[in-house]
Amino acid sequence: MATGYFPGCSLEGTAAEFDMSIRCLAQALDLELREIDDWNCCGASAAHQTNHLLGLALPARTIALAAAQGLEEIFAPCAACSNRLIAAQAEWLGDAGVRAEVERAIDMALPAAPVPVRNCIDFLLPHIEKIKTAVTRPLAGKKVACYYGCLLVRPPKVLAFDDPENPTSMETVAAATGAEPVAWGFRTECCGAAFAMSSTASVERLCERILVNAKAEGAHMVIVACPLCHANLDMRQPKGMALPVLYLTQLVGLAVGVAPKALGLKKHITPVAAAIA
Amino acid sequence: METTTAEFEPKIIAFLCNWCTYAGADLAGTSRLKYPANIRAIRLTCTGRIEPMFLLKAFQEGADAVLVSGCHPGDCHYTSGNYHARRRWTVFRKLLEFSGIDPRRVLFSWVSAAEGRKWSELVAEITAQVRALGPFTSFERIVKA
Amino acid sequence: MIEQLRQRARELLGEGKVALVIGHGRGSSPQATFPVFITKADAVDRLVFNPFCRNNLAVYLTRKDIMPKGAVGLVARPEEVRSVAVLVQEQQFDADRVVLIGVACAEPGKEGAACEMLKGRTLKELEAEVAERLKGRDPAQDVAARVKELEAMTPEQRLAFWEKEFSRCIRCYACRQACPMCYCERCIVEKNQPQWIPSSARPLGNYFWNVIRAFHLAGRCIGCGACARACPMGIPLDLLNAKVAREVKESFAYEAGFDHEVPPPMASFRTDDEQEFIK
Amino acid sequence: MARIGVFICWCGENIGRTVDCPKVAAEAGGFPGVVHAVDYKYMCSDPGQGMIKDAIKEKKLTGVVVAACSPRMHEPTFRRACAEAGLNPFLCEMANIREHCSWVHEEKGDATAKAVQLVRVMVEKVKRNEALFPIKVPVTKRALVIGGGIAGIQAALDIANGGQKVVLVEKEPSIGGHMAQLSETFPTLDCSQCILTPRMVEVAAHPNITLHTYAEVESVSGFIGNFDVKIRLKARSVDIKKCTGCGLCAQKCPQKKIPSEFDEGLGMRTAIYTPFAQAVPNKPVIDRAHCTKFLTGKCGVCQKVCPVGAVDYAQEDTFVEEKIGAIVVATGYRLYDFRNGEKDYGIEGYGEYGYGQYKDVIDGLQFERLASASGPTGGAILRPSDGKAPETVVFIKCVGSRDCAKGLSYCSKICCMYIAKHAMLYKHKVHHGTAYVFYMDIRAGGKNYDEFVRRAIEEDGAVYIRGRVSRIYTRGDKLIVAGADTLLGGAAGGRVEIEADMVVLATAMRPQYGIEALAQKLSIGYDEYGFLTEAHPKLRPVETNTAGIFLAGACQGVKDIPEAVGQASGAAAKVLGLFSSDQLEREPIVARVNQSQCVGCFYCEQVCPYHAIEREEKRDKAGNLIARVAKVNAGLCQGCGACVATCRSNSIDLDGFSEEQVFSEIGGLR
Repeated sequence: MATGYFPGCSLEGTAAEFDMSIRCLAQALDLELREIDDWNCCGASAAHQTNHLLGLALPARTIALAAAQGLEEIFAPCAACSNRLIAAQAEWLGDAGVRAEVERAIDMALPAAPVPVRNCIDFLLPHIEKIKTAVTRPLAGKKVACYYGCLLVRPPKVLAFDDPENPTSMETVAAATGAEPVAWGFRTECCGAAFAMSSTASVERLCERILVNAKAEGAHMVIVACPLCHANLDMRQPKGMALPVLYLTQLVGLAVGVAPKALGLKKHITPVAAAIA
Repeated sequence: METTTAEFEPKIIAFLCNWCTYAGADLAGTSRLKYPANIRAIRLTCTGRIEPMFLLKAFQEGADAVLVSGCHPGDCHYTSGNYHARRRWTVFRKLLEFSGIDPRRVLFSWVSAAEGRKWSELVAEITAQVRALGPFTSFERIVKA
Repeated sequence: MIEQLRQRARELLGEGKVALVIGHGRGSSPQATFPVFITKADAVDRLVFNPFCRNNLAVYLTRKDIMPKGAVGLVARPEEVRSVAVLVQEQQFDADRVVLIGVACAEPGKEGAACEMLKGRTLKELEAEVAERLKGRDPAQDVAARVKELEAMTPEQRLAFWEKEFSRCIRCYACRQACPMCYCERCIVEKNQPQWIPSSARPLGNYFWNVIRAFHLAGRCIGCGACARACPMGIPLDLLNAKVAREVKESFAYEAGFDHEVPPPMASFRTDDEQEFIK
Repeated sequence: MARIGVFICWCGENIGRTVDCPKVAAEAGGFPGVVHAVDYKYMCSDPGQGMIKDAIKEKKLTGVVVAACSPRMHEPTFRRACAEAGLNPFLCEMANIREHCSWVHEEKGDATAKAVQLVRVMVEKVKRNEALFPIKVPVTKRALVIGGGIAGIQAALDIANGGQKVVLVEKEPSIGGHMAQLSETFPTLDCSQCILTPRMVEVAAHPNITLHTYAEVESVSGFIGNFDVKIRLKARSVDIKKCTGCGLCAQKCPQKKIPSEFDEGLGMRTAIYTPFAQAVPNKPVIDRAHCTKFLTGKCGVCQKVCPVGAVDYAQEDTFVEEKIGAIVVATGYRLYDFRNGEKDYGIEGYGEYGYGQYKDVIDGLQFERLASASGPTGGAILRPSDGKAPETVVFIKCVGSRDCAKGLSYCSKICCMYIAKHAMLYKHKVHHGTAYVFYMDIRAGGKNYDEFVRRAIEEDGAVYIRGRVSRIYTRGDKLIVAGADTLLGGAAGGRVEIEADMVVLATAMRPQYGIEALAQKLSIGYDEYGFLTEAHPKLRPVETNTAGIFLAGACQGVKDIPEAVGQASGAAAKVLGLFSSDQLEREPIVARVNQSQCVGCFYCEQVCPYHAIEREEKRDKAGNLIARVAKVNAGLCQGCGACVATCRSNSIDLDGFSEEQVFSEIGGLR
């Protein structure tokens, strides 16, 4: 099965370490990823809030390209990207009129059958046994707080991924590394990503609540699967918090023996080294 | 040309289940809701009791339209009669349509014992509709031949 | 192929598994075959099979004098398999009373078309095999096309069409005799008190008879076309049957004669059956 | 030769104003077969009925048509009048010229013409009517009550005290149901077990009651007055006749760590156990799924210690068959399973409340066990995780109820009251504690109910917050309850967070597991939630649409104790009414098979909702099977006629609405 890799813009910028860790991990686990040739922006936030057709056409083009390139599924690690790709696809699958309009806009034919789109957790879940056997550096004793934020599980009817109020899939993957997921209360609370620029104070307040609870429940680090979550939680830590925030792929990468540098762990603002020692 | 059918008063024969639509029509009466006098109701136990042949017989006797009406799905006094009826009419009305009977003359409704108003409005609506269609002369031709 | 068929029949009769084999026998020409009833193993050479064997032999199974003699072997094309499935579904006999000798022809009616034995032995196996070949397919192209043609007309035009077609009906009931599903002891057309259907060959009675006959085949007709072929007046009864079968298929996702273990569509329901036509 | 009498009623002005009654009578007089046609102001009055009776006698009428109001109104009246004059009541029909004519049409000419036709329709019908005779069915005077909770107990006692025999079947090892688990009851705060256990004892001792505990209904066939019921007696592994209930076996059982069902998992029980101290019968059962003897073959302690040798590991399920005349279904309720969600039932569940991952988030029945003197804490309110008395308890109402998005749309009705009670009991026991209650509305419609809630708020100081809880999470050993207070405006936006020690969820009331299967065994209806369907929501609330089967308690819909008991007594009254005569009369509107024409396709059997179609084998003189044909069991048949319309060969007909009658009616409209 050929999996199309859709890094999206975040992974080429602020979340470059997410991209690095994915590529290293794929290599370590011997998973084939083929980057979709000529992919474009998924349109998250900016497009789908302003122009509905554009919000559908941008993901549509990437999906149509993937299908044309013989890719059977798409791995979109950014939670916003996977969310948009799935949501847009759901719209034209149920409505021939929408499909025709979108096809006209991108001047390409959309695949008849839906192309499965996987987020970061969803991508790793089928390989859980592989991960377990590949672990060379078990993370025993590391308490991790798995944080989903909003985009990975909502809207539940469209994404149909995990339980929206009480998801457990990230914990399943994290536990495969030997780390110990903690039970905590803010796993699906909003980090305020959309207001990162416009209302920094709100974001700080929201992030603080999340980090404080994670720490109170004994977590040594927070695990995320979304560049926006990462940026906010990593960057906006209250004084003295110093709770490292790692991508799920970095956590798994560490456990299977990838060097911290290759995983981009040095790129984080909140230092990671002490927590993973 | 409109005047040609204005004089025409259609005959509509209705087959009603005892528990819902017949009672709904009773309620229209006790509520004094007015509707045209073109409809003639025949009371049966259940829509499940109503046979295709009854409809053909009604056309034979000069009906310009027939109506079958009973309990809403899930409300059948006998639990499932209306579900069986629904299947029967799904096929039979298509067969009638295919054999030349205008589907606008073969009507079905769910009217509950509480829907006196729906009954009165339904009768007014279908009476107007059938009046506009005009007499069912083509079938009369077959009956009289 | 014919030797395999005869061998099966010989075995069944020889081993006493059946008292009778019903099959196709040679007529005056290969095109004219007729049903044969074989009770002795040494008579199986009377059996033939070719693309012109079109009689639906299942019609004999419900005749009073057939079953009591013992189990019956039946040379069964897909049409017979499906007919038997419906008859078993409708409790007319138990599945083990009929031993099916499955046969099929690639293109029925076409000179020289290949014929073969079907693999299945039990009714269930043969149903699956026949379903594999036929389920989901439309009826014969010409029938489907003519149904579409009629559907495109106005109701008045259709009524005129059928009025004309039915006017030829002489009420001989050959259609009924040829149909395996018309097994009633007393047909509704013979019911009086009340008289359901006027019995004389006049337009109203003809209309009622043909419409009710088609309705009674809803969810049961397997589309063998025996009725239309039997009609001496050439009335296209298969169009009515095909129309009803299509409605049943579209509305209830059901096609007759592929599974004798499911309830018939006209004696069952789903709570979410379609009802857009009901106000 | 038909001699029909037609009687046109004016109904005072009601018909007479719009329908020209004398004209209708005059026209009707000319219909073939009509020998007598009159009109009168009030046909239903004594003189009106007298006119009918006189005409029947004087004119030797063979049929009567009364054109008046709806047959749904006065058909019984006029049929009775006919019977009194010696005419079979089923030879009387009504033409509805009031509800279907005079009241809905304005133009007198139209209405009169229609009335004439409606009369002709019924004249044509009645000419084909046949004398019918009520079907007499013998009645077995023994009732079956399914479920031994308070509703079943009440129904059983009422029937037994009325002098009739009762078989009471309970699936658990003891009767008592949920009421036995409760601490105190609202709005009086009397002790639940104190008022219940005497009734339980009464059941066990009653000479008219046969009690089968640890038993389930296996199958039901037959019909009103004549049910055949097969009951499965599950293997107790204890000979109930030998057992003295000394309790030594349970004391010595080494397997002591099984979560107790009675204590809702808050306490432990042994593998051989009686569910609770006051159990009836007070005899143990062995829970084979947890018993070491059954799991590994080793142990056998209970058998060794039993002084009377009552423990029998080889016991198997047995069956008893009972002839039953009437059935009361009282299978009660269970609570919505917030720990596992109920995806199978299309309910999404409440991940935000943690799906049971927090030990100190409990449901209402668990709180009852904490508050009960017979409970695992001896009545002290102690939280499950560490056994400390909670300083702050948050109660959340409507968990699962009134939630169209991811729960059930209905209101569970009892929660407002029991949560007020819980808050009160908590405050009585933990004086310095704080009780918060999140609510959507307070529904306290009952005698002394609202006063009770007020007491919880005003005297006991429960803090009521109008709003929903969006998340429960932990901070240290505290539960943080985050929610909204919709009555709190301002900058906070109504957000509240409460640091709690324990949370009680008022989870929705649901019908018991397996209710659908039971309903199918009994051929009774149930709604989308599984609650059993009553025959009429207002006027026949304890009956079902299957004659002879009645409903009591929460199996029919959410109920509190007084309502359940009231309905149980109602069901018992219906049973006693049924048992008041030796034979039962039923309207003879039933289907009949013409077996000589039946071809045995059994479509009728498949469409019959009452399993009233039976198969009959026809054999020749030598005993060979000729045919299988259908037969109607008149006791089961409810006369819907679905079989008639389904029969292609037209071999079934329906008395009272026969083919001939309907055809003649249609013909009357020519």
